Amino acid sequence: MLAYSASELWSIFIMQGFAGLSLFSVLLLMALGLAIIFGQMGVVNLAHGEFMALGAYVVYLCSTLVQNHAPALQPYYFLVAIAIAFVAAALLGLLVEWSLIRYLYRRPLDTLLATWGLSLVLQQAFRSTFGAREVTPTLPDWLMGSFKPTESIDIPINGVFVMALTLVLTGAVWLFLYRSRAGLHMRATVQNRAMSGAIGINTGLVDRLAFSLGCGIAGVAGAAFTTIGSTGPDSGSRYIVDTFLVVVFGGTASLLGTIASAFGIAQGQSVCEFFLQGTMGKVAVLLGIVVILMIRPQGLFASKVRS
Amino acid sequence: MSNTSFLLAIEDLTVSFDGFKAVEGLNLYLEQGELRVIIGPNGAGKTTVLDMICGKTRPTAGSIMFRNRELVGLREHEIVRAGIGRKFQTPSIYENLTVRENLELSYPRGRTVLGSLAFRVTAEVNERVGKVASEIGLSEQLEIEGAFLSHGQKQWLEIGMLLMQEPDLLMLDEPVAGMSPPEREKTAALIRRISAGRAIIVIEHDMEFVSRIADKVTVLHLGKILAEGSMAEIQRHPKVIDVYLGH
Amino acid sequence: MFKRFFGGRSGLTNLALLAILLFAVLPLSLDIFRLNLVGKYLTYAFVALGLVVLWGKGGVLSLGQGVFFGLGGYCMAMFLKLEASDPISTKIQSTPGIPDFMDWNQLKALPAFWVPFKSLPFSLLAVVVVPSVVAFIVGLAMFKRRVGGVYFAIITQALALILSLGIDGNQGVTGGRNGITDLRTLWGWDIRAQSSQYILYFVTCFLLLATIVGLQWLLSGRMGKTLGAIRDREDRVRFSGYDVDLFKVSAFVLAAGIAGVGGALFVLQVGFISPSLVGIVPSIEMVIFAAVGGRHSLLGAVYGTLIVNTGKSLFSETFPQLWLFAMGGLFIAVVVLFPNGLAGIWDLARRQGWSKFVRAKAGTAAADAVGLASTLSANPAKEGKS
Amino acid sequence: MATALLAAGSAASLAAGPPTATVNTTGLAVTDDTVTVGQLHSATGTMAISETGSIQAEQLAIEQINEAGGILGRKIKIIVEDGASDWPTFAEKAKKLLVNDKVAAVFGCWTSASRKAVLPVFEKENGMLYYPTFYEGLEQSKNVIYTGQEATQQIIAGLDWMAKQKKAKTFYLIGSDYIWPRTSNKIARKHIENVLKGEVVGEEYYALGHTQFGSLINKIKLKKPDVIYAIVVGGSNVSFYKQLKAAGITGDKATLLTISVTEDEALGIGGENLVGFYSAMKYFQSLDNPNNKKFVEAFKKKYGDKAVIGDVTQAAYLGPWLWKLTVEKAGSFDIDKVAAASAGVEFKEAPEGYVRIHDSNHHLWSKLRIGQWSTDGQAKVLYESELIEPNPFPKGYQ
Repeated sequence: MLAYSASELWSIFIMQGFAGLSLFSVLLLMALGLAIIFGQMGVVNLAHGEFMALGAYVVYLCSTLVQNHAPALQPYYFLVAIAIAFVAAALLGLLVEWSLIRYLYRRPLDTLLATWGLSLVLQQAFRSTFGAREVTPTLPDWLMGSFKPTESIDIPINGVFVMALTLVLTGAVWLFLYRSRAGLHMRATVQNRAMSGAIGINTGLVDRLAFSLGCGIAGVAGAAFTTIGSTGPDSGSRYIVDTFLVVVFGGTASLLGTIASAFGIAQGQSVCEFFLQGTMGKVAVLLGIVVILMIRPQGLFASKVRS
Repeated sequence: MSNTSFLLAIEDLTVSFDGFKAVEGLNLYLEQGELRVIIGPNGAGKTTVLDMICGKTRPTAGSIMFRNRELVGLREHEIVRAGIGRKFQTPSIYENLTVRENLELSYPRGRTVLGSLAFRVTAEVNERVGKVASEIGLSEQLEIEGAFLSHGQKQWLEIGMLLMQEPDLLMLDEPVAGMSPPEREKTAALIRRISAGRAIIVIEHDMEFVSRIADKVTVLHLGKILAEGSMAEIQRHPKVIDVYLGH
Repeated sequence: MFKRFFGGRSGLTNLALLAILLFAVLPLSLDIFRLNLVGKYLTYAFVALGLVVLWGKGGVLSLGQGVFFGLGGYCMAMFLKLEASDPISTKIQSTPGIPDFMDWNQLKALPAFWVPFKSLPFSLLAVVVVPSVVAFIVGLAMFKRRVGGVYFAIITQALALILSLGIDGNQGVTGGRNGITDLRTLWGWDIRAQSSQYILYFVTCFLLLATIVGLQWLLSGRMGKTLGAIRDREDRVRFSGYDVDLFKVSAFVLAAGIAGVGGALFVLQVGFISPSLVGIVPSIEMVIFAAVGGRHSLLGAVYGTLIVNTGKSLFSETFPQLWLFAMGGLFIAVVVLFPNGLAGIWDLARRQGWSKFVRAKAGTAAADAVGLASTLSANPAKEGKS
Repeated sequence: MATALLAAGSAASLAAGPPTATVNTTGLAVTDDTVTVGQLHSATGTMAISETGSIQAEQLAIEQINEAGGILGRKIKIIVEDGASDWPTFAEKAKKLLVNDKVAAVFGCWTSASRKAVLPVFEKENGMLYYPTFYEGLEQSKNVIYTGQEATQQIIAGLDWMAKQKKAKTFYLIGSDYIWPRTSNKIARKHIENVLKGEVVGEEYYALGHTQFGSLINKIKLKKPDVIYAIVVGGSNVSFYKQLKAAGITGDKATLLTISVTEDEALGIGGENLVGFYSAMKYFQSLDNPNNKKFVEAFKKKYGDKAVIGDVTQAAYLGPWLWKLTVEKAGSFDIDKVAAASAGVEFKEAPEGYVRIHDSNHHLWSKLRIGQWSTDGQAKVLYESELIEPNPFPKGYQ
């Protein structure tokens, strides 16, 4: 190792910590939607990655539209595009829940296979409309480059943006779940569908809204990822195993569990990648998760409940 | 922990779910061949006690001695093979197997992986199935799939499946729930018949039914024993009336 | 005995039908190229058979069967590669006598765990033993901890990813992403010649039918009934004195061993193996073969595998753009409308008689079809509450 | 328009060609007026993005050859197969093309893994594959013509230029985790340490499809190498360069040389994320020679103005032409005759200027160029080497 001044080592440490944090926000953003769909509702949606890809494609569409028709809007289009991504993914989620998911609530393993079929259909739909090539929207310049607190520290702005977005979204989901009537209805339906129906909650509608909300959040995650990666027809399948592991590892019923597990996995992965070799770093993290899940199958934050 | 002549000796049994003590410091002793009924309001911990005896739930503290052998820590199937049978609140039978197959599957031989490969339905097995089927009054229904039995018949089938294993202690969780009066009458007679030579613990709310079968009654309240004694004593016990039986 | 082995008269006729198809109809009607393809599909059918026992009967869904198919395949490939890397034919390498990919990665000697694969008996044993041992360790760890349902499926999926990444990451020792290629002879016998392709095809068919008969015997006995009972009422079985966890582990090990045999036969017929056979996608596809065919019927699983793969091959040749739509659509339709797969439709039709069935089917709109699905799923296919 | 381009090459064969019996003695799919060839790339799956360019270039070349009268008086008919980015499928389709369709030649494969999967099939069924991609070398088959550069051609000249121009001493090697990046970095390390007397300060590989490069970027900042030598492939490319830019590692502050970014990848990455970085290729779309002008014009006319042409696309374009010239030289479609006649075949109208098939190892003599990327996703050629002899088994580099 070359000789380093203390400040240089310190700045590397900060940046490595930042890399861990930005990976944490990526993992959490991915898992947030799934925490609702799979964590709360128990619906195994293997097409979750494709809803993310849809969000990314919406941003790409907006960026091309803005470029061709209204270049002046260039700096502002991004936030609007994220909102549109949320709506588009939520609407698709609504359609999917109505046409497919609601017949499968009692059959989790069959939902898993049906949504795998759905992911194939969506992938091919993207390939037929947007072509096989990876596409990247042109990002507004306030998102590019890095912000330099000191000479040797570079904090990527898009990392900060993703983190801020994750913070906002997690807060919103928490408020929705634990502080709103709709959230209350949803948790009641999930815990005891028959009784919730008996006290007048329209469980069918609650399921549909919850599912489409989860998909909408996935759309936002996909939109945010256009800042750090490319979008192709099957870029959704890259995230799917990590997303499920984050939710399962955190203990499905609790949002806090998902947050904690995203943080743990992100730090674990960035440490492993720093010392181990790339691919083997990922293998080490995955192995760690599987072993811990075997010791504590209910995940980190599952409460001991009289089953 | 002390050696006793009791069949079952439970000493200061406790279990807490994240701080909530479902059962706390319970002591309960059961004689050979005794029929004990446990009553108490919902949430008193009745089912949880049975769960701990048969190993479904691990207690946080205390011991359960069965013929002076500690059960806490054993796996469920080891406890069953030690001679304890458990019937669940909702009738749990194999819906898509016939009554005969339900009973065959409970035959206490060939229950290990290798044993199941070598297992043959011999004449002796069929004879035993026939005997238990007549005991529980389902001789005609032997070839019917479990799903097509009535609620009462399902309860009896489950009891029959336990009888196949010839347990020394039988634990029945609300066996007559949802039964018509004639079915309750038949169940009471069945329980009295099968209690010869084996101990039975029954959880029940129907006081009239309890009075017809119980040797001794234990009243549970908030995870602790409120009172214990014969049916008559219990009905006169002031605290029990106040908490449970009502005026 | 006859009833248990062949599943009674109707079971025998169905089996005979399949045997005629495999041993006579296909070899006569297809050229060696298409027949070899069918042979490849049949190796996937081994995994589907294992899934019928593990998932259809036992209710345990594993999304990691690619791991066991791959392990069996790699064991066979390692033997074939060592036989093909004799010092003469690898003289242009900087270290002759070792597999080519090791030479590219500057390995000077054969790694320790490769040495035993020089012997054929050891390799043939390893094809079954290695996947079974891995399945035993994973299964024991998971089932003892009562990991089940969707959690088990997700963890096995993660295992498939771990193994495929592990192979990619250690390219010097495993051949990495390219896999192990250019396999030529088995004990001196050239497996690439057309005559050997025929022989290998018939060997695969024979082993497949033998496996079906064996599994039929197993499923009709107490083992099969117990697995079925575990799927429907695990607690009741546990409290009838069965060590349920060991039964699940044994079903998992059995499915893994059979998948390993499938993997080895794949390598013999296709001539190479790579991580693309081990990862997440192939593992889920193999589950779909069983689901389409009928997760409760051994023969259904074989037909399902043949139909889906033939469709995949034909479709992708005729309209390359649309075949993914077709595959995705097929998976959804099967899982939602026909949870018992083609075998379920076949049984329903046979029981109701074709005319009534067709009229019932034609008359119902999509919504009614769903009604039919719930009646279908009311009987054996009912998923246990996970 | 295209016919003018090719007047010189094929005047002789406008008249009816020689009888089929003489030109096809091994039962290939050749009739009196047509010859059938196969095309085997990935139209679906993760590799579709990279292979689309090659598919287009090969079809353009064949179309131009047919307009100019075909080969030995026969028009070329193509059977298109989809490898679907899945190696068993490549092997299956290769067998179908050779055994069922008996095609006279196959233009296809892209990744080394797909080539390795089909190689045994081509050697057993004695087919002829024209393989377009720059690759790791260490292979020389009678049944394959390698129209892309092998590792030494692409790496050594590039590193020499970098050492000379930038006085570079320390290098950080990065790559996606499969055979081509690992073998290329192995050759680069040997050249840096033994010949350039430089030092390799780091070597990292990441799984295909990896998207989080935060830790790697910090390691680079820690080591501060003179040159970042990157061989990242596919989707990871986009994430890698985006995150480099976001972390302040840009063309003006750091020197990065890559051999895995062509105009195709630049389209996906976005020119603004590549500005100032260097690529070592044998072809860039911005090459200004008459051959290339006509080629780019014909390509854009057929596939649209926004179409981009990268190194592999041009190498794929060479395939059909080299096969045509070799068949005409051999006077027959028979595989063995074509294989023998390949030695020394020259293609003077190659868009990259000039190529010649090596006398013995079925690779191409070609020049190496260093291009610097600009915001429009095109690269300005800064350096052009002499014709480099292909050497798939380089002594001292293994």
